[in-house]
Amino acid sequence: MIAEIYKIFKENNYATIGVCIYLFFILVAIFADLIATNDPLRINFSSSGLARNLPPSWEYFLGTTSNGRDIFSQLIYGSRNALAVGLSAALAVAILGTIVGLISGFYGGWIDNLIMRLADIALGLPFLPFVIVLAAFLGPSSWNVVIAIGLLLWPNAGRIIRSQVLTLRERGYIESAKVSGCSNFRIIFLHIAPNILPLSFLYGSIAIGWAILTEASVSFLGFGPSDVISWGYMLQDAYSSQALSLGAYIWFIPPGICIVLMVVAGFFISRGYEEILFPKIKK
Amino acid sequence: SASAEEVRSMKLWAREQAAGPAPHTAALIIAQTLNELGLDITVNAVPWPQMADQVWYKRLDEDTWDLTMWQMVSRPERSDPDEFTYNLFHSSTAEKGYNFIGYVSSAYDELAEKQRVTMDPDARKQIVDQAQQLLADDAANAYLVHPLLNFAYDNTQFKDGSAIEQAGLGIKNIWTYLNIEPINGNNDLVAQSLDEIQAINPFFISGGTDSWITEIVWDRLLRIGPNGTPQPWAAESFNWVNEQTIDVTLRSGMSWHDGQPVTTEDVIFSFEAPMDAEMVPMYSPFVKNIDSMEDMGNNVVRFNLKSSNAAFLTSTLAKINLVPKHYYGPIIDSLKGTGNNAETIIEEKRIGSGPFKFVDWRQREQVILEANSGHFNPPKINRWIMKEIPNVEAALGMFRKGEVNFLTDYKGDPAVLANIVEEDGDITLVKSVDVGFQYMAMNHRRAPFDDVNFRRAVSLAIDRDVMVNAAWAGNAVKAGSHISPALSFYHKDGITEFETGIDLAKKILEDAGYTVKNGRLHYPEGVSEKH
Amino acid sequence: MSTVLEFNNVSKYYDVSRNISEIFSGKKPKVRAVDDVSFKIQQGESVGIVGESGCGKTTLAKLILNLVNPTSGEILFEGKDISKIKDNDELIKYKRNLQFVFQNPYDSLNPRFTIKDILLEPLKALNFDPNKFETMITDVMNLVKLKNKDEYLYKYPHELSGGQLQRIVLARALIINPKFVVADEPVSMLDVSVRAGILNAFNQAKSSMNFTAIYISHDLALVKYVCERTIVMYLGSIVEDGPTHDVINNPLHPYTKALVKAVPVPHVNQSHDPLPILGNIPDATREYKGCKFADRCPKHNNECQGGEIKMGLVEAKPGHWVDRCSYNTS
Amino acid sequence: MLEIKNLSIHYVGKEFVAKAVENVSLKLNQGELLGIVGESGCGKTTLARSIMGVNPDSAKIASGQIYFNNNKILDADKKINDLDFKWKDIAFIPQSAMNSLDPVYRIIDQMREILVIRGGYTKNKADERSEELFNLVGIDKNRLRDFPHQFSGGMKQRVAIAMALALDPKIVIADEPVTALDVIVQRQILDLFNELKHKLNLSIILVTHDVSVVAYICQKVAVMYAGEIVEMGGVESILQEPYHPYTMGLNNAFPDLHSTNDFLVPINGSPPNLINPPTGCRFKARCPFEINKCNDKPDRYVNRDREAICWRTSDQKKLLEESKKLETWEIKE
Amino acid sequence: MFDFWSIVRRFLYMLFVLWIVATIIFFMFRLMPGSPLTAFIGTTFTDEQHDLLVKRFGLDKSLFEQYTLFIVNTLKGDFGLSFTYNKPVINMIIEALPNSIILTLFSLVIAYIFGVIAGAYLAWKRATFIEGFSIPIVLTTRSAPEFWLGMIALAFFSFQLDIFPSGGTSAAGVIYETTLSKLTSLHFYYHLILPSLVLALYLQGLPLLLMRSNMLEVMQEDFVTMSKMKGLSSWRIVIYHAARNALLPVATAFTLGVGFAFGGNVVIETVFSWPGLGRLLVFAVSSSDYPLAQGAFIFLTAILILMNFLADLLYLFLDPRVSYKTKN
Ligand SMILES: Nc1ncnc2c1ncn2[C@@H]1O[C@H](COP(=O)(O)OP(=O)(O)OP(=O)(O)O)[C@@H](O)[C@H]1O
Ligand SMILES: Nc1ncnc2c1ncn2[C@@H]1O[C@H](COP(=O)(O)OP(=O)(O)OP(=O)(O)O)[C@@H](O)[C@H]1O
Ligand SMILES: [Mg+2]
Ligand SMILES: [Mg+2]
Repeated sequence: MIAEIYKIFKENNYATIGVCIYLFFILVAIFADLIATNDPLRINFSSSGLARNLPPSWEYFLGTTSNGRDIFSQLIYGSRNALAVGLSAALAVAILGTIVGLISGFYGGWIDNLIMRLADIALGLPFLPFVIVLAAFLGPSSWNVVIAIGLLLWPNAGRIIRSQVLTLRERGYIESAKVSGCSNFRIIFLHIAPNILPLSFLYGSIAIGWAILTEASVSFLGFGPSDVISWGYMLQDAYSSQALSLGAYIWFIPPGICIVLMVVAGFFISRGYEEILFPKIKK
Repeated sequence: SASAEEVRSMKLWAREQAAGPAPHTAALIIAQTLNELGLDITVNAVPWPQMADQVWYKRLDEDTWDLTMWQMVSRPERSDPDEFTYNLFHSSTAEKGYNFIGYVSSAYDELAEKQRVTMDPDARKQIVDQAQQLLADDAANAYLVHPLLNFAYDNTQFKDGSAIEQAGLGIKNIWTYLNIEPINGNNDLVAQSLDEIQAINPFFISGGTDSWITEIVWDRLLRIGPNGTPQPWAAESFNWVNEQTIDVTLRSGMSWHDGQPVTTEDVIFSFEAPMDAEMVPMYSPFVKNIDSMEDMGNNVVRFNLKSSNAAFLTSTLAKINLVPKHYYGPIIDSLKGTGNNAETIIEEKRIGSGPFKFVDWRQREQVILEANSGHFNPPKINRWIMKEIPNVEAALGMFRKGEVNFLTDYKGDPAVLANIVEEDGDITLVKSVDVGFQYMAMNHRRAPFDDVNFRRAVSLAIDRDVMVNAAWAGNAVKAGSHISPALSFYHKDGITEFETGIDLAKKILEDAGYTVKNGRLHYPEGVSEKH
Repeated sequence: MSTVLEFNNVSKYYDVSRNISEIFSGKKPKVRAVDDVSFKIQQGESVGIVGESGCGKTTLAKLILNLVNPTSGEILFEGKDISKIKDNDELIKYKRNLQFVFQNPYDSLNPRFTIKDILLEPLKALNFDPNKFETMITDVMNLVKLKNKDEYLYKYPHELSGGQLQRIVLARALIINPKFVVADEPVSMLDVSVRAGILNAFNQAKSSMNFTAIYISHDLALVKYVCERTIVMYLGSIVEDGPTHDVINNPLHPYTKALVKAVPVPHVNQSHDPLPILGNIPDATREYKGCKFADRCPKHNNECQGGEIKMGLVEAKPGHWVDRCSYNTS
Repeated sequence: MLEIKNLSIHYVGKEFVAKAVENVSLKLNQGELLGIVGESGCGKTTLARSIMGVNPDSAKIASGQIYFNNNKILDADKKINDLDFKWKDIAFIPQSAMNSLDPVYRIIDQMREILVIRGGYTKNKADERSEELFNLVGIDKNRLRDFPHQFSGGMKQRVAIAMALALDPKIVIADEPVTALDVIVQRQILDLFNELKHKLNLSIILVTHDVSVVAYICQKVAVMYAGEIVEMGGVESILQEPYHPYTMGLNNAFPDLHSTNDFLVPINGSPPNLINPPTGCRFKARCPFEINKCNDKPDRYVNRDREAICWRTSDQKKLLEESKKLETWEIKE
Repeated sequence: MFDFWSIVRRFLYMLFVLWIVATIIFFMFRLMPGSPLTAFIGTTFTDEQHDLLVKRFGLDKSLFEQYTLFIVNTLKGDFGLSFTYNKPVINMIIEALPNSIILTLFSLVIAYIFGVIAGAYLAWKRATFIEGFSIPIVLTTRSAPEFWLGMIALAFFSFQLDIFPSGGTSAAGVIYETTLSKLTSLHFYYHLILPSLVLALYLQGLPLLLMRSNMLEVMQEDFVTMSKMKGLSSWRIVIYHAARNALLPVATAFTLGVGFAFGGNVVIETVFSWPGLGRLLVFAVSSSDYPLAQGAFIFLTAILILMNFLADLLYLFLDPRVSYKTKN
């Protein structure tokens, strides 16, 4: 497993770039307190009143918002939210998808049927509208996105993993494990699971991008929390504070770029990963 | 001392930023300021239904709200002080009505009732002044500002200065629509609304924007004039027979948009229909005070009132839409017993007698009205069009590009607008002080807000200059009462002049026995949250 | 000699849906992979099962190993119905008796396990005494002619060649000293030059351990080197069953005859006569009435397909059974 | 008719070069049926495809030329532009007919494509020709309108043959045409080849790993091992009097339904890796008759129609005797 | 090929899924914080008015009663009256639907035409410099939030350059007699360009990458090698054989994309003030207009499920391997 991952990065530029981007943001998130020059939520005053819409300066690297908040610090702290949302969504999808796929694929029968019917329902729910309704239902919080992604995206991972399990189940070494007298538990976790972990990882890394984009959309539509700084919130703030008319590009371009970077990093990694998983495409 | 109880952490409810950036910023600043007093306040920004549900319907609950941002907006009938003075603070509305803050004062109740039946304006002003002062002394609300309303129009399409300002409402009013002069081949006034239009129905008070339309499609007997007082309109004249009786003479020669003449029968129908509260629930409060009506002949209709009411002209005669009986009578009859009321009418035709005729409405896109050239006061423009544009950025974009030529609903950053006006050079910007006001409400039912000293401290901690200059970016005037300086007659002079500052607030609290320990404010000895 | 394995009227049908319209319509075509099969295998015998692709050989093997449940019929192992084994201990006891050698060596070893782990799997799963693991491994590695065992034990499957892998597969099957081994085309994936080695190892292990063996192959020529008895299958049914020598040199069923004739031999002078068989490979999902072989049988008549003739074996010569129909017509 | 001269093909990867075909020379005459046998991975397909000029991009022609009727059709040094010989003169039958038919078009459309675009037939003539071809390979002409997946494996192989014959080629190259098939079908297809060869006076190159198949229909055989042709000659002499130890081993290792032997003789070890093939004789590691000299490249032994690459061709009789014994091939340790 | 009843069965199953979704949504709305009545709060809002509203909205009934009523009415095709508009929900949806459909289809068609061609092209140019920088660009466009792209497009093309209108479906004062006349007017399409281009920019990544990898895969297939052996021109091989086969999954992805994009258009509709179903839903949710929100949501779901269904059918039509059964 570790050797495999190492191989991916050794051979794959995309994946390497993706991981570098992640590492960068992870470092930023960890040291946000040190990097940020300001409390991202504090309203700053200048000698002439509220420090609103200031251009970049040494005090405010990227200037301030209409509320007098420091854009640069918001950008820095936004990485925390993005990572938290992205990674927990990834985890939710990977864990749910894996468990469901394993059970459904291995046991088959009515369990499989039931799970697949649930998957139909989940896939029948329009994604963004559902997140909106969920956000309205649970109240504004970034976790809505994670919950929604967990609830709605597991079928994608689950189905693929299930079909993978189905083929694995027919693979000689699984059958031979059965003949050797291994228990189902041992077969699932020792023989099958390691083989589908890469897939779980793949779907997890796809979910990161999804989660961040969705969080941004939901925030943008005004269903996000107002006391948590996220890039989506920043864009919403900029949009509703008319950064476009103000020509405050420095306000709405950087958060968008951060989102793009973070999401594209996920794509890069999953892409690199796909090439290893399904080498046919590459050759 | 050891036994003092810490003041709990609290939420300041506010609407999300998109619903209005300035009050949102204000909330953030206020929370930041109040926390300097040793409080722990976080801003809880939520959509309106959630906020209103908590503040309004759950006001009596155990775990309810503490602080909330709130606003009153301008409407023509609010040019009379009665609505705010009575409904907002009278104890009868504390349980379920608009007195959601739970302000209960028998002294105030008395004043509120008295101003209502005092017909002499000067005497009435005295009472209203007293009421304003009492509220200030009791620190009933932390009034923040009366915003400045921003309107702008393209002066290459309209003659500069041909818009008419109405006190407390700005230039977005019927007088402007009638008077504004299109130039350079332009014929249309293209207005804009951020809110979605919900209905165009003379029996339904729906969204705020909707009334801009009903107001000009349907005539009323009186209209609030540019100076804020009611003046004859469809009524040629009116005459108080006594304090409870008024004769109204209908203007002759008026006709409905379908060509039929406007009759006294129609007038009576227009006021009778809302009396059925089940059929026309929204308008029924405005005709509650009418005991009966009589057709006196010669186009005269007599209204007999149940009790004298100083606001009758404003809140009833200038409020009720005149509708043709021959058209709406059968519709209403057919609705009886169906469980649906007049608010559900979906008309193919919308027939009024107003200066504009209804032409077309495409939901969430635009409404088109056309000038009624046969009106006794015909507009100079040919068409009145309103685009529904849900976000201010797009609205401003369209205005700059000339797709909209009259900015009627600008809730965005006034500085942005000012910039644009400056850059463009062909825009006339008109700012007016709002009849409405923005404030922070406190829940009087709960400790510590049941303590007038605490309320005073909270209110006075907020620097109103910061509010005006920082939150509203200079686009507002300080508020000290619920009567706007726009209503110059009833506004109490000097009510906005009071000291503020964090030190003052701290002193008030200290004097009242509050203490600060470990950075947190504690109640005076022996006072506890739960009673 | 005692009967180790007994099939009594065993059938196994698979439901298959091949396309969306069948899924939509809920039609469920069945594949009669094994159709009403009965036979007995004695202790120490080695039995070859031959037949064309898809005739049900692998399914038969899976039935024996309890990897699939029969649709009907009973399978007795040492007199016990294996589908009735519920108790865990009993299951382990049963599994300790049986092993399987798979067709594809590249596929039947877990690529993430070292060779040693692979060999230990059955020992751990079947609760063998951990103290004996080392000696068991040494013994079995010798048996499959991988004498220099340390060279292999810590390698991963992808580091070995196909022939070596198949020896490991064989070793894993034999390590628990089973009474009964089923080998499903153990050499068909391998190069010709290494096939022989595996077969020889298999034969030697059999004679030294004396297990009962079933050897599955589509190649009659290979079966000849391993088995003394041969069962010929056609479309899920047994059409001929007898001593290998007899079956090859004196086939009774027309299908066996064609099969024997069709196998090319590495000599120049071969008969180029046309095969005594008609038509093409049959469709496994089809419902057959009467004799399944009828439409390819050179001697078929209307009666064959009419349903009057049932498939079933009769003993033509001692120990040599053949389908009733071809017995009657010959 | 077809001549391959010194052909070497290397697969060039990022970190390796696999010498899949090394110095292969071959001649094919009119009406001849040449078999190429060898084990998996020895370069048979690479060789066959290079004649058609369709090896993957990673395959580099390191040396050699191919001539058809004395026209160069492949050259290591320069690109050949006239590719009109394809299918008109040399046609190909692939290993898996299963995947070599486009799944989304009906057979008739794929036939027409060849006949109309490459052969210049009109549509009607093309259909007539298709029917004729189906007749020839023994499939009902009604099935022309079917899609590929509607045929069984054996029938697809027949369809592929019909397609190969569409433009009356002089040479047909068949890459393991029967490997995936059951023996009975295999036999039918082989018989079809035989029949067509006589009827149409075709030259056929039949690639296979099965010595018995070669024995059944070929006249000439080339034995490939690790990218090289180690032995070549008439089928009878190769089977009975092989010169190369590998051929001897291969013959031994092959099961024979009618032999009286009850054991098979394996060749030890496994074929070498083509990325780093051994120097000298490529078979030496597995050869029981290895001598020191084998570390050098053996000369090509040529004797009338026989060719072999081995140092010990002079000991042929003795070695052949030895090779029949099981002990000879016992693991050297 | 496939019989009528099979489709009916599948259709009934769709209804079942729809019913479950409707039920989930119904209860989510009822249990949501906030009240639909808050929209009516005003200084003159009285108790009687309040009670009347409660009664008219049916909120005085028990949750179970409300639910059964909702299901029964929905089955009748009656989605109730919108709380805020007092209009039948179905009318409002029907008014918004064409706008959404056109926006979605228009952008999807642009995205797919572009994506398919570019994907095929990139597959052809494999391992070249062009591919080297195209793929990251494509991945980047897929990673950008749609609304952000919309914002930038608005700021640039509309506010700065003034070549496109800044939102809505028509300029002020333009009256369309019917929906049809609207959908056929050039004016409407002028307004459609910017939002659909932004959407298309976001959507093109999927077909492009899918097409590319399918092409690469198909180009490896034996039948493509065979076509080369047959001496066919590379154009013919790429277009007639490779592209045709590679298109199969892209075509299904298109159908699925319709359903998906429909739900995802919410943000674009907001940025461009496009009066579609998504915006209607956002409005309804934020104003607790249950019937409207339910109606819009159920419609979106129905479209999604229907598209999933059509994707299956489409596959059936396009791929002979599933549509033509093997003859016996
Ligand atoms: N899991 C399954 N589901 C459905 N059908 C199956 C399944 N396994 C096998 N079959 C079908 O059952 C029939 C018999 O299959 P089986 O694998 O037993 O044949 P076989 O004789 O081993 O063939 P081969 O020589 O190709 O290995 C075939 O038609 C096959 O398609
Ligand atoms: N595209 C490729 N890239 C790199 N190496 C390749 C490629 N194709 C084949 N090879 C290698 O070249 C050698 C010869 O392959 P080829 O397919 O010609 O063998 P073959 O004799 O046809 O084998 P088989 O009997 O398995 O079909 C093998 O070692 C193989 O691994
Ligand atoms: Mg098998
Ligand atoms: Mg090959």
